[in-house]
Amino acid sequence: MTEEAGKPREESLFEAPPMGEQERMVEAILFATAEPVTVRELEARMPHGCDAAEALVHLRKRYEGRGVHVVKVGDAWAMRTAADLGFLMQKETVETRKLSRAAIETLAIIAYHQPVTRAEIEEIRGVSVSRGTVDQLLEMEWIRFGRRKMTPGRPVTFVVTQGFLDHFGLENARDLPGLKELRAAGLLENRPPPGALGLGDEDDEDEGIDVDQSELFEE
Amino acid sequence: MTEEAGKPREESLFEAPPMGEQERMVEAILFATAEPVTVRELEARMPHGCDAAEALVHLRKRYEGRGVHVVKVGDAWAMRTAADLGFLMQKETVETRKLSRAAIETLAIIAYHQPVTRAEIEEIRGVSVSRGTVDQLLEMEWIRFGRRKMTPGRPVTFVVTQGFLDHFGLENARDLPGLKELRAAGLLENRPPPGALGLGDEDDEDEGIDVDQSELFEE
Amino acid sequence: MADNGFQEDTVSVAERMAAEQLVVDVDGFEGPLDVLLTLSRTQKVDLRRISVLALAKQYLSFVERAKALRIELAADYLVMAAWLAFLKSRLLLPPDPTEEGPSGEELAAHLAFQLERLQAMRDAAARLMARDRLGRDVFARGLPENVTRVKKVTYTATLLDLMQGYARIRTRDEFRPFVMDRDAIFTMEQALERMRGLIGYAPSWTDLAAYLPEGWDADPMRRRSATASTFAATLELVKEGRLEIRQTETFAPIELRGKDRTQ
Repeated sequence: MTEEAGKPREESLFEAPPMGEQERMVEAILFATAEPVTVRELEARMPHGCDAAEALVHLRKRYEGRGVHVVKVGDAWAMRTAADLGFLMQKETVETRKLSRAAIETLAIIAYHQPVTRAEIEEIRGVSVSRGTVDQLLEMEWIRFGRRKMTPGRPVTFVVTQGFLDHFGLENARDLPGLKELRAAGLLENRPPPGALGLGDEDDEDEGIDVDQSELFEE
Repeated sequence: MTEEAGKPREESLFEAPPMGEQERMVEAILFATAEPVTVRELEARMPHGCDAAEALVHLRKRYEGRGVHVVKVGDAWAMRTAADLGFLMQKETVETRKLSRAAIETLAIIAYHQPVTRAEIEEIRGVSVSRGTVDQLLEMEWIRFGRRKMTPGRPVTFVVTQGFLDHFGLENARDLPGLKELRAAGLLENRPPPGALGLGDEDDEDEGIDVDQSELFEE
Repeated sequence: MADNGFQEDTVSVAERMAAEQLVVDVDGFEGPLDVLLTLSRTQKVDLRRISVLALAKQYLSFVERAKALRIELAADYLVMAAWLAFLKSRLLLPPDPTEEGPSGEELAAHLAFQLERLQAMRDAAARLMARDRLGRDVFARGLPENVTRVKKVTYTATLLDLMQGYARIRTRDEFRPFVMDRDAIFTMEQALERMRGLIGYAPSWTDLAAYLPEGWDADPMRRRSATASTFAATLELVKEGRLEIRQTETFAPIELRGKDRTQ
């Protein structure tokens, strides 16, 4: 249809191919060539008498709005995929990595002590918690912000999410094994049995804290 | 967060982009890639819900008669310059390695008789097939190993690859020139010599080959 | 004499030259089937109508000539010669009904089929190689764009990792000086200070719970701490004679009121 528009009108002494053909030629050359091609180079490769510049005008119009464009690069021409389709040139690969030790510990503290402030996490871990670690856990949607603590500064707290429970196959955070079970599993070594353990049988979540509390009152 | 970046600009509620857009996308992907791309790969890279096969039908039509064509290569698709414009591309012509007569014949036998065993190739050529010949064809990725034949010894078979189809501009192995005529003339049969050491399973073998051959003609 | 000898020599040299031409050809042949196919072309007929008998004769004479020239023919050439000699005899002699095995015609037909099939494959190969070929007649994209691989990292951890992580921290607690969770602890000193300021406004019996500091009654842990310290502070103030304390029965609320100072 648009080919008609590309028909040459001028009578050339040399019998150049019809403009539609010239357009095809430019199209094929631009497609197959690794580097942008100048009009001069195009004409050197095309049959005698061809008007590559005009063919380019037609070709450029033909590719308007298409997935591929005819673009000018310096004084040469090339074909390029449309910029808005750049996302198609990506292939997503998913890589699974183990969570860092700092992240696991932070997560564990949040899970066992929630709601817990950053200061409390730092106190328990004995080191400062990097922003990146908390951000990572937030981004993974394993933790979220809980209600603010009613203490000076009203610090924000962290709690674990449903996503966290789903990932670890827990119905709720109380299903996390308590200290007793951790010890029974041999995961807690070198810990003298605090008499306090008898104190808090209410629930696992409180248990860790009960230990601290009882130790407090022992003083 | 990073997911957003990979999403197309339309925040589709799982609604595929219009067909015109899909056509552009397929155009961009095929254009950008030298290797043929399967419909599945296309759809994996396009937004959810796209119908690459339909977009390809439109795209193929659009490029009819152009300097670049949309061609089918096995079960994949690629863009290639029109064959009649090859003369413009002397610069791009890659020096294809000169194949020996033995290699060319072996390749043809594999293409027309596939899946075919080495013994069958030797039977047809009347000489033993050198390792080097097969290795060269394997290395060029024009042939690959097919499934084993269900005959004694379960010999390995050879079949041609997508690279072979791509190189020779064939949509699939059924398009091999003269295949139907050769088959009609019975020249693709693996007739055992009369009075050959009756192995009893000759019939089976024949049957197997017939099935394979007919597979070539199945749509 | 000398002339004669010379002449004889010339002839044999010419013959040898002609024969050596064949030697080159033998090298160029790809086995007996290839030779047979080449020989069959001299008959200039359709391969299906080829005279296998004539072909057998041609082949046998080819082998004879090779022998005369003392060309070491590969074993398969000789096997083919023997087989063709057998075939020739079968084709020439009237069929013997008592003899088993395939007839001469069947064997000849198969040989013709083999030749035709090989020729067909050679033609097919030639047609294949004459097709428009990628990189010669047809071209792929000259500047392929690389598909960038977007690496999406998902992190994972198991419940055991979590438990071990927690256990690690709890175990480590043993090796660092114990630090109180101060914001959950309301010390007796704090309570005392607070109560001293408040008792002046407690003329009537009031529940001890009402004296808990603000914000310490919601969280059970904090309430417990505050209650304990406030109660201890109360006892201290009673001891000082500044407060009165009472409890109507076991587990009933503890009430307190300020005591008029008698100075």
